[in-house]
Amino acid sequence: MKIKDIQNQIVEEFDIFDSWMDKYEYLIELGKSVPIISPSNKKDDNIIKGCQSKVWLHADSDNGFVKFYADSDAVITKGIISLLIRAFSNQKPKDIIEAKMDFIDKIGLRQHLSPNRANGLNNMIKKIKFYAIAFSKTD
Amino acid sequence: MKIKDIQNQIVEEFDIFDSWMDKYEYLIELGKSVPIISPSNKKDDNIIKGCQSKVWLHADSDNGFVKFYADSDAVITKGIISLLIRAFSNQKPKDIIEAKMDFIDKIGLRQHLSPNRANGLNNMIKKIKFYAIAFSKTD
Amino acid sequence: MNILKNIESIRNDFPILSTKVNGNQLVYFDNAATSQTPNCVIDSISDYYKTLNSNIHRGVHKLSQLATEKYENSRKKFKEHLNANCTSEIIFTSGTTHSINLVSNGFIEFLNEGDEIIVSQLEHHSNIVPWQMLCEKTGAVMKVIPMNEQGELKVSEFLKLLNNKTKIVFINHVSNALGTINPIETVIEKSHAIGAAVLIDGAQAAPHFEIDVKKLNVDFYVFSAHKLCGPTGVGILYGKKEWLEKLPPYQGGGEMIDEVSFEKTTYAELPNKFEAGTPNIAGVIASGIGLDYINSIGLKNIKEYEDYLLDYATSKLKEIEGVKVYGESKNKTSVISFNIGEIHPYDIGSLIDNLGIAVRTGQHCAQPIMDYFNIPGTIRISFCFYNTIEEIDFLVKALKKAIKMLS
Amino acid sequence: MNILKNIESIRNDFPILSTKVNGNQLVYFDNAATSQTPNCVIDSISDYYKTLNSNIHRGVHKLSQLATEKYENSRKKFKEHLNANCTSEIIFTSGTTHSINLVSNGFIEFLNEGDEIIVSQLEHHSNIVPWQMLCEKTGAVMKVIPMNEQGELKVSEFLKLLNNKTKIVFINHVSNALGTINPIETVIEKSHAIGAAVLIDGAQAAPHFEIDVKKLNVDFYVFSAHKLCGPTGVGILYGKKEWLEKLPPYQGGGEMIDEVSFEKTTYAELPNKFEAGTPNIAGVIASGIGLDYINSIGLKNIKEYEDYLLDYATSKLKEIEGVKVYGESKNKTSVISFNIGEIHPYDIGSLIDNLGIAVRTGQHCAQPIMDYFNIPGTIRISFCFYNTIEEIDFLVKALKKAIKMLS
Ligand SMILES: Cc1ncc(COP(=O)(O)O)c(C=O)c1O
Ligand SMILES: Cc1ncc(COP(=O)(O)O)c(C=O)c1O
Repeated sequence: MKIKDIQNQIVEEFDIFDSWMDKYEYLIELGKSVPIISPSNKKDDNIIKGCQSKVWLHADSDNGFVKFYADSDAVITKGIISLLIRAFSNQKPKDIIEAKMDFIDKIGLRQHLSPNRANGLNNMIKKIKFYAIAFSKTD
Repeated sequence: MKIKDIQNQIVEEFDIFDSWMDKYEYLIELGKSVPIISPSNKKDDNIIKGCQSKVWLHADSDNGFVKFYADSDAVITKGIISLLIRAFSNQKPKDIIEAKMDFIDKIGLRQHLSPNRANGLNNMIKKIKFYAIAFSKTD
Repeated sequence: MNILKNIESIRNDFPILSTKVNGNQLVYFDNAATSQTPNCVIDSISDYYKTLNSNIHRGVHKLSQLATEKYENSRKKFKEHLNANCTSEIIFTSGTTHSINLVSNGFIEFLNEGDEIIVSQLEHHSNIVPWQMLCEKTGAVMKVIPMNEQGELKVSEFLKLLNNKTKIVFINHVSNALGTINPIETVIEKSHAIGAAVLIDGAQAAPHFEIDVKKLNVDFYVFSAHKLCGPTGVGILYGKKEWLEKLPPYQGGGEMIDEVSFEKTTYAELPNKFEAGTPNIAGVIASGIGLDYINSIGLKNIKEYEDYLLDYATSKLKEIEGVKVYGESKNKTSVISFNIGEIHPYDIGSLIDNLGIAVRTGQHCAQPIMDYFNIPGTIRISFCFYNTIEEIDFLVKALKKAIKMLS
Repeated sequence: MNILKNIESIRNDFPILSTKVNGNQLVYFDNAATSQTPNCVIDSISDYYKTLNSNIHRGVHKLSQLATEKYENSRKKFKEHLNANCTSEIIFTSGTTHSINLVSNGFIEFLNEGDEIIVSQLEHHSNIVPWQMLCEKTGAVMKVIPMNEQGELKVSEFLKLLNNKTKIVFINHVSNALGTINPIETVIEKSHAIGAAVLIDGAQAAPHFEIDVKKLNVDFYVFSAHKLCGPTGVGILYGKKEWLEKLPPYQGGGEMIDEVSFEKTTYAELPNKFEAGTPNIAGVIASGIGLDYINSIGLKNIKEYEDYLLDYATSKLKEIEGVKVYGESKNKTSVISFNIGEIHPYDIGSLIDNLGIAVRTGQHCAQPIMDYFNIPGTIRISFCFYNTIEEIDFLVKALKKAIKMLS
């Protein structure tokens, strides 16, 4: 599926819930299915700055597609990173670089996310784009 | 006359005027009769700090009575110092030291005096008291 | 004033307390970060700009005179509140952080390589980093008073650190992360005995109990108005006159000078020497009004009421399974730091925020404490005299809901 | 917006302008000291304390998030207004004086004994004293660009002072004492040509015309919000990113750090590196509202209208016998400094103050200028866009009355 379509799908899924509690419960649930980063890649270099909780993010390239792996010590953060990975993993670098990133707003979650978190969120997105740029050069 | 009586006299004189303009005019007039400091005493050591205009104040002792001499480059300041001199010159150190200083407030002039000026006023009064203290020790 | 009896009317003085979040009444438990602002303080700021806004000290005109009087009157209020010797001992800064930097920067002149300065493990970053910068510039060495499991300073270790190379000791009166009240009387006495100066960071103490700098015999005492029902952007530095006279000026500019020429500049007398440039005039005046407000309630009453909230909340929290409270000194005030099992504090904070409860999560600018306990951070609740037992009960309910969602 | 046509409604935005003094309407001609504050700015401060007061950057809770957003939004406004490259180039301080000290203190690391720095004779003390302190600490030497009788910098002398030992040049954009607009474009270009940095003190320029830091290619540009319809206690420091990255932090504390331990502390990224501690949150937000207000009127319109007032007032004053105006550059703005015969400026100021006219008398924190003219000070009137021709006429009448009383 294209990034845009996945994002729309996510937005639709969240639209079903009308209380923040249900949204958070779903988010927490989603966090459990993050493709977990391997222990050897769970190193300081892969920590994303600006989050109150620790977030590690790693990527590798598989036949021209970028694959992301992550983990966090906070479950809500894990939920958010799982959404990002769902949208951007298994995509081509070029598509990732060009993708719009506003689906988080549309889910109605950003308003529940603190500026620390929003900062962290921006940094997650930045890191995802950096990986894509790096792979676009090697490929 | 006693310091207190002179002060009351001054307050009464100013009571006659009910506009600030008349008070200032009278003050400016009074400034013209300040016992002028001698050129040799018009030196930096005798400048009073905290005034926007320059004020020089000197004192000597005459048979146990303190005499003050002053000058200023601003005429309103000169008026104010003339009031102080009228109240405190030719008095005994002890009386000066013990004197109350609130007649300036009673004249209704302090409200027309800026804090810079008020600061300067406080410093003038301080200097007058310092002179009195100095002479009380030598006498 | 009996707070419990007047709690309704006290709360009405704080307009922000009627805010709703997701349909719930705001519960503000982040008072250690900043306290809320009563109407009288807000009004004093408006009044200032509507009736007397003017640059101070410099003018011959009436607005300037009135503004200067009010500004200096605020200084008098703090002088009296702290029982300082004279108004020259009260310097207005832009915050606790600025106050500490002013002092630490001045100490550059007093320290030589190898001299020692002493800090505690319980400090806020604002009382660590300026001194680290000082050490870098002077070659002085920083020694750290360790703490125990209860979050209390080890006084015996402190005594071992003190020696004739010690030049200044700087600790907080109350730890913002744990709420511990430190034994500053002992610290001051023992430091003075070997000739060291003492700076007390009172940011978390001044809002909660009375401070008497004369009785304490402290050299420097600093705090922020915004934690004392005042506005943002104002700090107070109390310094003993002898010290402030010795200390070199921090910033150069208008008002802090006596005479300026390109050849030679002489500095103004205290307190102006340390107040370069146009100060936060409206803020300083409003800080005095905030202080008046606090004194109208009375710090004795405040302490008593907040202790009551603290005891109640501590026992209620401990009834929740998995809660671990950090900082269990008998001598503490208004702050509870805790975690719940293995749950990340950030997860709890995010969820209860949606229920309208404002708490702080994270390291609370006190990373060394977190390192000591080897935790990423805590959930911190901190009280002000407008908080209530009902709010604590609601917090407990909210925490239970969050725990359920997270497990 | 056409100011002349809308002057009534503009004046209504400033509640203080309806003040009466001794029965007369206040005439506020002390705008160079501080500008008055429009209702929208006053309201934004009240609103802040009533709806979102909270410590910024650190919280997970909503109030903190909202306050942080507004605070950072203010940074964006100044970034756009100045045409800076990015928001990291905008640092909030507590005033122009603080901004200058932040930079001068940082330059300790870049200066060696014998290096030179260049100032102008036209500076405010705030742009002299911090650099004198710097020279004392580093052994650098301060050179002074002299001025001519018109109160203009002698550019040819400046060029002679420049050499490869010159490290930084700091002059104001507009002199607060005389109103001269300095040729900063030339100063910047020539300084850069030999590799020197340039700091422009824009305290008196930012309220009166547009500033484009990119076009100017200036390294540091500083000013105060309180002269720009904003509140007291807020300063703006624009710095080129390369410079701000090189410059060491000024104050240590919360928010300006990345990691803190007693062994090693690392600093945060821009702009936080320079904003230690809790900032003047309400003030910074209100400063942005003040800027919006000014932009809603438009700096082009402001400049035009103020030039009109300046020309009118200058010619009216010169009709009074004995008036001598100091600073007669063709390139000036909004300020008239003058004396009348041998009358002390303080005497004039005191008398017209009683008629409700607020002017400044004295040295205007620019003693070197007074020394140049060999006078104790001047009477200074300075305009804002809410001043009127009628006010100038009233001033002229009042001056005549004062002269009569004094002679
Ligand atoms: C040219 C100039 N520089 C610096 C300053 C100092 O500004 P502040 O007092 O706001 O720090 C002023 C204002 O008085 C000024 O006019
Ligand atoms: C103990 C302590 N010290 C210093 C500070 C810093 O105060 P401010 O941010 O007002 O400068 C704080 C507040 O966060 C504090 O709690």
